[in-house]
Amino acid sequence: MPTILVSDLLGREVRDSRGTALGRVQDVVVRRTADGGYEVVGLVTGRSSVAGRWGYGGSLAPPPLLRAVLRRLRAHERYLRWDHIAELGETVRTSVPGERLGRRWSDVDPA
Amino acid sequence: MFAKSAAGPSARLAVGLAAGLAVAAAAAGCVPGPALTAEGYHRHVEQSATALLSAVRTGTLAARLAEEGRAFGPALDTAVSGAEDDARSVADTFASRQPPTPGEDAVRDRLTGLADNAGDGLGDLRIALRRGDDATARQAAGDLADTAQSLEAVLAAEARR
Amino acid sequence: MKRVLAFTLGFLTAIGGFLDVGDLVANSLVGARFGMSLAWVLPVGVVGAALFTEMSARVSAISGRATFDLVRERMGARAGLANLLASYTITLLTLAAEIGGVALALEIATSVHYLLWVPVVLVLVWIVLWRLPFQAMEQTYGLLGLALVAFGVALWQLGPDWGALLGGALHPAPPPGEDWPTWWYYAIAVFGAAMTPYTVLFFSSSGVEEGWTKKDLGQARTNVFIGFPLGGLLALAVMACAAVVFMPAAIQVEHLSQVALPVAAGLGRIGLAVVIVGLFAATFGAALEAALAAGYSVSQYFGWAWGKARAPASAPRFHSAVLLTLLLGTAVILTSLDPIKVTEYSIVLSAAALPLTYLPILIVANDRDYLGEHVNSRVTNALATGYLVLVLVVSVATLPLMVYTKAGQ
Amino acid sequence: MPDPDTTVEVLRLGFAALDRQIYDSDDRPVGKVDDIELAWGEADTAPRVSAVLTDTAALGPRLSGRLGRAWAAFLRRAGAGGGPVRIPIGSVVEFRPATRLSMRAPARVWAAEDWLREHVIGRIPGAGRADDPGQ
Repeated sequence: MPTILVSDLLGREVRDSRGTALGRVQDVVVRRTADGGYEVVGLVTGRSSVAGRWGYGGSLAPPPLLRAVLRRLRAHERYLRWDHIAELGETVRTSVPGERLGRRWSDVDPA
Repeated sequence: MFAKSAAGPSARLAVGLAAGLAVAAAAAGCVPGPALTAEGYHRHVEQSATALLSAVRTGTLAARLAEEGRAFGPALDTAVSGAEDDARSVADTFASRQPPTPGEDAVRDRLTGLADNAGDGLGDLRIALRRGDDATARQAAGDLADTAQSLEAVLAAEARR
Repeated sequence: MKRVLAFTLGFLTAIGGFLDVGDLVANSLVGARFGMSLAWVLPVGVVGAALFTEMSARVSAISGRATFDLVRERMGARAGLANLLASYTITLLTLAAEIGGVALALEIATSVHYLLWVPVVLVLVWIVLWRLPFQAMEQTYGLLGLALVAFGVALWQLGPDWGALLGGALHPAPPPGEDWPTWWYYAIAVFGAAMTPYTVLFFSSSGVEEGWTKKDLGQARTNVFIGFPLGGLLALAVMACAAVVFMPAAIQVEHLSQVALPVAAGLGRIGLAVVIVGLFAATFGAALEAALAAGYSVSQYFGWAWGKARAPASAPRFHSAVLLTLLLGTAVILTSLDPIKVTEYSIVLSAAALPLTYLPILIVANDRDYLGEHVNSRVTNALATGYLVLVLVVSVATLPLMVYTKAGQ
Repeated sequence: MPDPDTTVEVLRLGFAALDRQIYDSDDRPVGKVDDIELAWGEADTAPRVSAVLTDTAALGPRLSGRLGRAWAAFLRRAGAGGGPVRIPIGSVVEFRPATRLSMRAPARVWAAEDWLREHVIGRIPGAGRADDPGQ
């Protein structure tokens, strides 16, 4: 069974179907399956994951100034559904143009 | 293996910060180079005189505390020994620096003499305090007070330049 | 009655524990050189330290998580490690300074050269860490550190011109002969000494070790909000003593032995003896805290079992890290670097590195996932945002100022 | 207000699993989730999480770049071989707030801990004594 490490995915360059750079892979999104496993449903791309790791999750309500900074730091984040990946090489290529990617997984995949 | 040079900005920030701290600490710890200009030499004179005055006055303070019986031996000994070390190291550093023009020779001679007085006076005071020799200690304190006055005169003259 | 005792012990410990060799050196040095013109930095530092410590106490009491556990989780492996390296280095430097401080206090008491005391101090610190129970350790050194109150009494006995002192404090500008960059550089030193990160690392981890819950939060807050300002007053007294005794005589503070002289001038032999006990206790307690803080941060980053209250055999990696850090800190001091210089660098670099611990704590203190209803209030957040800007400015300004002023020469 | 991105069904691995503390079934702190392994089965369209990796050896690739290479070189010199410790996903009860295992951690994660206990810490008198909780 072929395997891959999350650390190996993180940091790979991401380009859309027209070759525009979308940053790098910052995170891997999984979904709990009926049998109790975790299935990959997509990737988070962007320039940096740090603000995302801080500001992510909706439970954070930082003071206004900090919130503005965190939001700006996360402005580049995009969600890439697994079935929109055309090629998973050293560079990850998407099968759709960059502007069609949502900001959160729920924007495009209400499943 | 894939090249993943994409350090997060905050990682770079933190690494940069750590490296910067080390470099700055190293840079700031360096002694200034040899005084090349008259201006630089006079700054050196001022710094040395200020440091000497501080050491000498630490000595006179310790002598006063000893005379009034307000402090015990080891604490005074440590304070005076520290001041003596400072004075001697200032004297060494000062003597090693060459004045850029003959015009600075006079101030150099004057301060070199005062630096020696300071070191010797503090040394005398330290020994007298250790021996409990009040008369000598009082004498050394008097000498130190004179040295302090002369150092103040040097500083005042430098300030008028 | 027992509650009252615990309460009293708590904030007395906080007062004594507030001062370490960095505060003593920075405040004495600044008082001698700049009079009271930098006194305003102390309240700024004390409020910052109280704010910062209260937030981390709340995080550890409610979520049961210590600082570096959260740093790794929230910043990731790489940024977290960079943070760890920076924090560890500064904590190590602080530890070295404190070990030097204990040795210098022993030199003042005995006139035996401090370098000969350093190995003795290493052994003493380690034995206390190994054998003395946590609370006994904290309380002993906190209470003995209270002996530094002698600075306040001495100031009163010296009978200074209070109006002139107050006037100096209300006139925040460099005295004649000093320039603005140097003045600001020492403002950062006083600020960094009041807000040392190791204290926060230690405080949050000890909260986890002692199993704080919501119920203990009130007491922890009282300790911080009463103890730190009173500790700040002691720091102010150290500064004022130096301003009264040293500044008119043009004495610059280069040695710890000088720091104690104003107390001798004000109170005589007994005061001097008391203050030396205080110097010893404050630096010794800080050495214990810094050594533990270093061990805590490394263990929390890697996820090892940690804790001083655990039997060492059940947390060998943590205890090895503490021991190794102690040996490294001792080695730094044994190179015969001037302990006072080490102290100055440690507090200034602490100030530069503050955002590394401050920011993660501020962010987590706003996360309902961890704190539920105990997240920062609006007032706390307004204040904390102000301090965030302040620590960032300080952090950016420190290194250029350090280079420009040749470390305040 | 629950965020749909963090519901129980969907989680971001980097956020919710990586770098979290691992406790085993005896409540012992095992280490951090240093990496996560994904695997494709024959019938799968997307990979599934197959294991979590821990131990400092798993940290190198996470650090990547110069830091990662330095880390790997350091571990090689320190003689830590054998690769990271692999814990199959079936033994992971939950990821948040901390990763809990339904089994005892494999003996290999304690290698450094055991070595230090036997050769350094355990040899010092009093190593077996903890603080009295009431003191």
